[in-house]
Amino acid sequence: MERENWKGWALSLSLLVWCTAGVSQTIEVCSECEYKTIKEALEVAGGGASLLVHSGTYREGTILVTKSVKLIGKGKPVLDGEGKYEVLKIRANNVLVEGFEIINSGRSELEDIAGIKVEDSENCVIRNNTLKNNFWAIYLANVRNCRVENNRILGPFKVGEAYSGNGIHIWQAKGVLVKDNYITGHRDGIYFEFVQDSVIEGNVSEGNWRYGLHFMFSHRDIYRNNLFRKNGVGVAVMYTKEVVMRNNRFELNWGGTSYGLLLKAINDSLVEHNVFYKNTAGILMDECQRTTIRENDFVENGWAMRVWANSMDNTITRNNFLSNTFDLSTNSSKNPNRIEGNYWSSYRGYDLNGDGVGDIPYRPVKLFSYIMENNPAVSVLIKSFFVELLNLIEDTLPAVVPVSVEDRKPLMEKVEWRR
Amino acid sequence: MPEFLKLLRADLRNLKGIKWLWAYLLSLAGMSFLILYLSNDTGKVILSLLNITLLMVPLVSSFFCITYFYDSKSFMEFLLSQPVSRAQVFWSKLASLWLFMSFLYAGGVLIPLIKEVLNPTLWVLLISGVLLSMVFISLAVLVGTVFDDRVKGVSFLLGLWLYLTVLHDGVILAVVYLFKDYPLEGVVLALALVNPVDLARIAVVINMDVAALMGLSEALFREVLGSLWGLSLAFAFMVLWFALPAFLASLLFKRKAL
Amino acid sequence: METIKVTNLKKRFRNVEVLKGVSLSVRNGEITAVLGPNASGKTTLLKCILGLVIPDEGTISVMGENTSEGYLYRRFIGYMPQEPNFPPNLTPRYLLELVADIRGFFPEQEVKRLVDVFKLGGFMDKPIGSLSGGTKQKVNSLLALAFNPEILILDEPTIGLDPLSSSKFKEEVLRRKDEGKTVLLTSHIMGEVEELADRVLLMIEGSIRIDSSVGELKERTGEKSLERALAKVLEESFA
Amino acid sequence: MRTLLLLLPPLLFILLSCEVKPEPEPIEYGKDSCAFCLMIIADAGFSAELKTKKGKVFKFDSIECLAAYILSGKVKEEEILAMWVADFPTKELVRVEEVKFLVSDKLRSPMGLNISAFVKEEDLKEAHRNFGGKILTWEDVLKYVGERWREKIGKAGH
Repeated sequence: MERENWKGWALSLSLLVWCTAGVSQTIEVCSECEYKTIKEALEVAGGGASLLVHSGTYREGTILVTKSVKLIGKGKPVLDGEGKYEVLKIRANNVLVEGFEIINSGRSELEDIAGIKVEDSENCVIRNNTLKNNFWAIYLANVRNCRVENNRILGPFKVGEAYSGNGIHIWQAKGVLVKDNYITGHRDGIYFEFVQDSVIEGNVSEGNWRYGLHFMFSHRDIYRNNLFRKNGVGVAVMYTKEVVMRNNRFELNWGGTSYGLLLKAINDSLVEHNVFYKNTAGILMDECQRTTIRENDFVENGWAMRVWANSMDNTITRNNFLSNTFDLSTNSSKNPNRIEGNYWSSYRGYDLNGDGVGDIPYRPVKLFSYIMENNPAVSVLIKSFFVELLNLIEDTLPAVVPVSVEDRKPLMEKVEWRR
Repeated sequence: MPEFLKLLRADLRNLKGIKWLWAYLLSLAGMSFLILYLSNDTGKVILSLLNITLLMVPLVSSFFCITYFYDSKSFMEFLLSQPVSRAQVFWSKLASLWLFMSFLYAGGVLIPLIKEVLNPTLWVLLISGVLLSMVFISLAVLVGTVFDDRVKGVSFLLGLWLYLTVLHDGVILAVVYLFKDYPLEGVVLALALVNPVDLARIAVVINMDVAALMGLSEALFREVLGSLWGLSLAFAFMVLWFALPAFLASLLFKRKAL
Repeated sequence: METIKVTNLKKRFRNVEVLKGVSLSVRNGEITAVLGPNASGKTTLLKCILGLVIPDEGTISVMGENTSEGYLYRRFIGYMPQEPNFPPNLTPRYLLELVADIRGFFPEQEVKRLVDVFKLGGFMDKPIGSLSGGTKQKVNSLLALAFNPEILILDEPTIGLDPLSSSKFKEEVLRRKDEGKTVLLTSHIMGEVEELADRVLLMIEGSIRIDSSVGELKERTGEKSLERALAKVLEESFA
Repeated sequence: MRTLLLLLPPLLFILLSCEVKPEPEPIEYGKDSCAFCLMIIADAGFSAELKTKKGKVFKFDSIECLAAYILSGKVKEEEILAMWVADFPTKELVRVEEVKFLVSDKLRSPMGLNISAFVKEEDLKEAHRNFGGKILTWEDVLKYVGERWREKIGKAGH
């Protein structure tokens, strides 16, 4: 993927910034030091200075950073917002925040109060911090080339519309790297809105009460090697084009309205080498176009995929559908997508010529799941004897079923793909 | 009511001697063993057992009981020539059937699954199956009380059984299809609540993973089916389903010419 | 003394009036036979007395107790149904014990005697389902007689019995009569009625046409046999 | 029993034909999802709801989603019984006829068109003073969403 080149750019750029700024002053902050508070130290710091903050608890209200400084915690100093303040507010380029424990930000219905907020900045680095019990944890607005790395973010665990914001919230950004973070207990684990040319990599987002990852209007991004589990609803990727989703694991997003991955109005994207395990729906596709879903494993989901007929010209191929209650459901008797060459564990066909492809097509859409997609109320009939009878009729007389979605080349063996 | 207990004991003793009732227990147990042999996943085993329960229990309970009820009419006559009340004779007959059929069902399901005895879903299945047995016994006795003609009674019961186990769900499907522009959650829920077979199924299903497939966007389902409330509601309606026909039958029996 | 008194008894099944205001009284120490063609209402009459059929109108008292007010009056009655259909898996002994339990006493001597009379010794512990029709009828007799009830109600009692048992049974019934008990029976066998009955009630279409003692009837018609006497009365009344 | 079954169809008819009340059904935040964008509705300050004459309820996470839903033709104008939007200060659902709207980038809605609604004139004025932006009527909102979301609405109309 050529698009990944930008990451090299960002890296070299930030290294450059590092080298030029590194030579200047270092200010120590601690209870016995000359500077007892970070605010005092910031007063005197020049551009490019390093503030070494030693362990201890600092209650300084909102610490506003308007200079290009490095804030480095030694021995995990605690910055406490006392439930009233935004803890760290950064409005400068080239700022580093590392090694802090940031706790108890304020809460508000009108403002997005965060543990660390970065606004209108470039080249920020936020890494190796622990954030606990903040309203919003890390909040980046209107930034470029920032990195959020290896932070541990534990939200307030309160369910309710006003009492938890997002873990890592990024709005209006380019060239961001979100890597190896652990996020739990927030509304959305990671939230991207209008974020472009960015990478989300190696994160674990679990137990957030809405989405593990929420992604809107964010084009040309990549997310890979992440684990999203047990989030309220799952992962939502919406109104976006040219996204690459690779090597992620979506699991145990199980509940009435849950799904592993919602693809809403996604164009020209790629979903590859992911594992969807025990989600109510592995993937829910609505209004998607020219997107390829290949070489993914769908294991023991309620529905492996729900593909609505307003999704067109997508390709679903070489996936493994293993022991899902329903493999595929759709809300129209025709489905204008290419579904071909997948392995379906419930396929009962044969392969007489031995070319690895089943000789009769597989129909992954059951009549009942089709009716249910259009009239959710019939879901009370799940496992009903009447429905089993319907399935039996469908298996023996496929011609009576109006749903014409089929995989004409079902594979006889599981697809072996590697990351 | 010591007379009631004496009569109950006699009835149970007689039921105990009916060989093909034991075959019912054995076939339930056999199928449970077979399912257990084919799959290790307890969830799947319970779902398969649910299907068997929904098919076998209403069929066996209702048809055995109506036959038994007709067969024992002349013995009830004899008993009623003794100094016992009609209520005692009626309720002891019904209670003996309730007890014995429930025992057979529970035994048939529990013996092979004895290792899973602490699994709450198994208990939901057991209770549902037992309640379903009781419902169809009550219905059979009611039909047997209403119709003196055996052929009429059995054919009416056959129709009822067919309707409740199969056709009713078709009606729900048709209703949803016909009225799709209306908010149907309430209606569908009400329609499901009036059928004991649906109640038994829903009681088990809402305790299993597949329940998530029921929720979808329906707030009402989420509220009603997604909680202990739903289970209690289902069980409460099943209790009504066996208590009301039984009560109605007892009223009819009281004035009936034997 | 009147042991059974029936006043103006009416019963209707759907649109058929089965009993059209029947009144009668049965005295102790007497054997009364209720006669009549099929569907004349005689079984319904017996069932009303037993409480198996609830009359629409009229009152019945048994040993002075109104039958609509309870069921305990049935302790006075021993009933022998026409076709006994006992639970096939119970034994005669178990049934006997059940009835004894209900009635509150077990007449050991009498049972022993009757078992000998009817030669039931070998069958008492066998499931009823395995017994022959005749044996079942003997068990039926045993159950009706053993508790020495004040009133015996017998519906075609000898129909399934072999000649020997039949005669033994009749002996038993006559013995009860001598002891001052009341017997009410139906039968199609006129010889039997003649042999046993002191009084006959002839029912036709839900009403009692004749209520008189056997001797009186014969005297009035000048016939020697009951059968002929009855025939003559009927002819007269229909003429 | 038979009479009971015969009772069912009329019962059903009564259930269906009983009058639909012009009252909004409460939104369960964090559980209900938006009928247009499918997002889980989380922010009570921006939610909206629509009820058809037949009693079907559709809930939305933002006012723009309600507008887009109507513009996409998924529900016909004549089928609509009532529409509600959240009054931004009180978060209560009020009839769309009773409010004025503010579009301000400082009041960011879940779907990015940043439309909020106000019942009281003074609340609206205060918000306008604090956050800036444009004041719109419902007709303006429909036009605004129609222009900004032409592509989305077109696709949803399929």
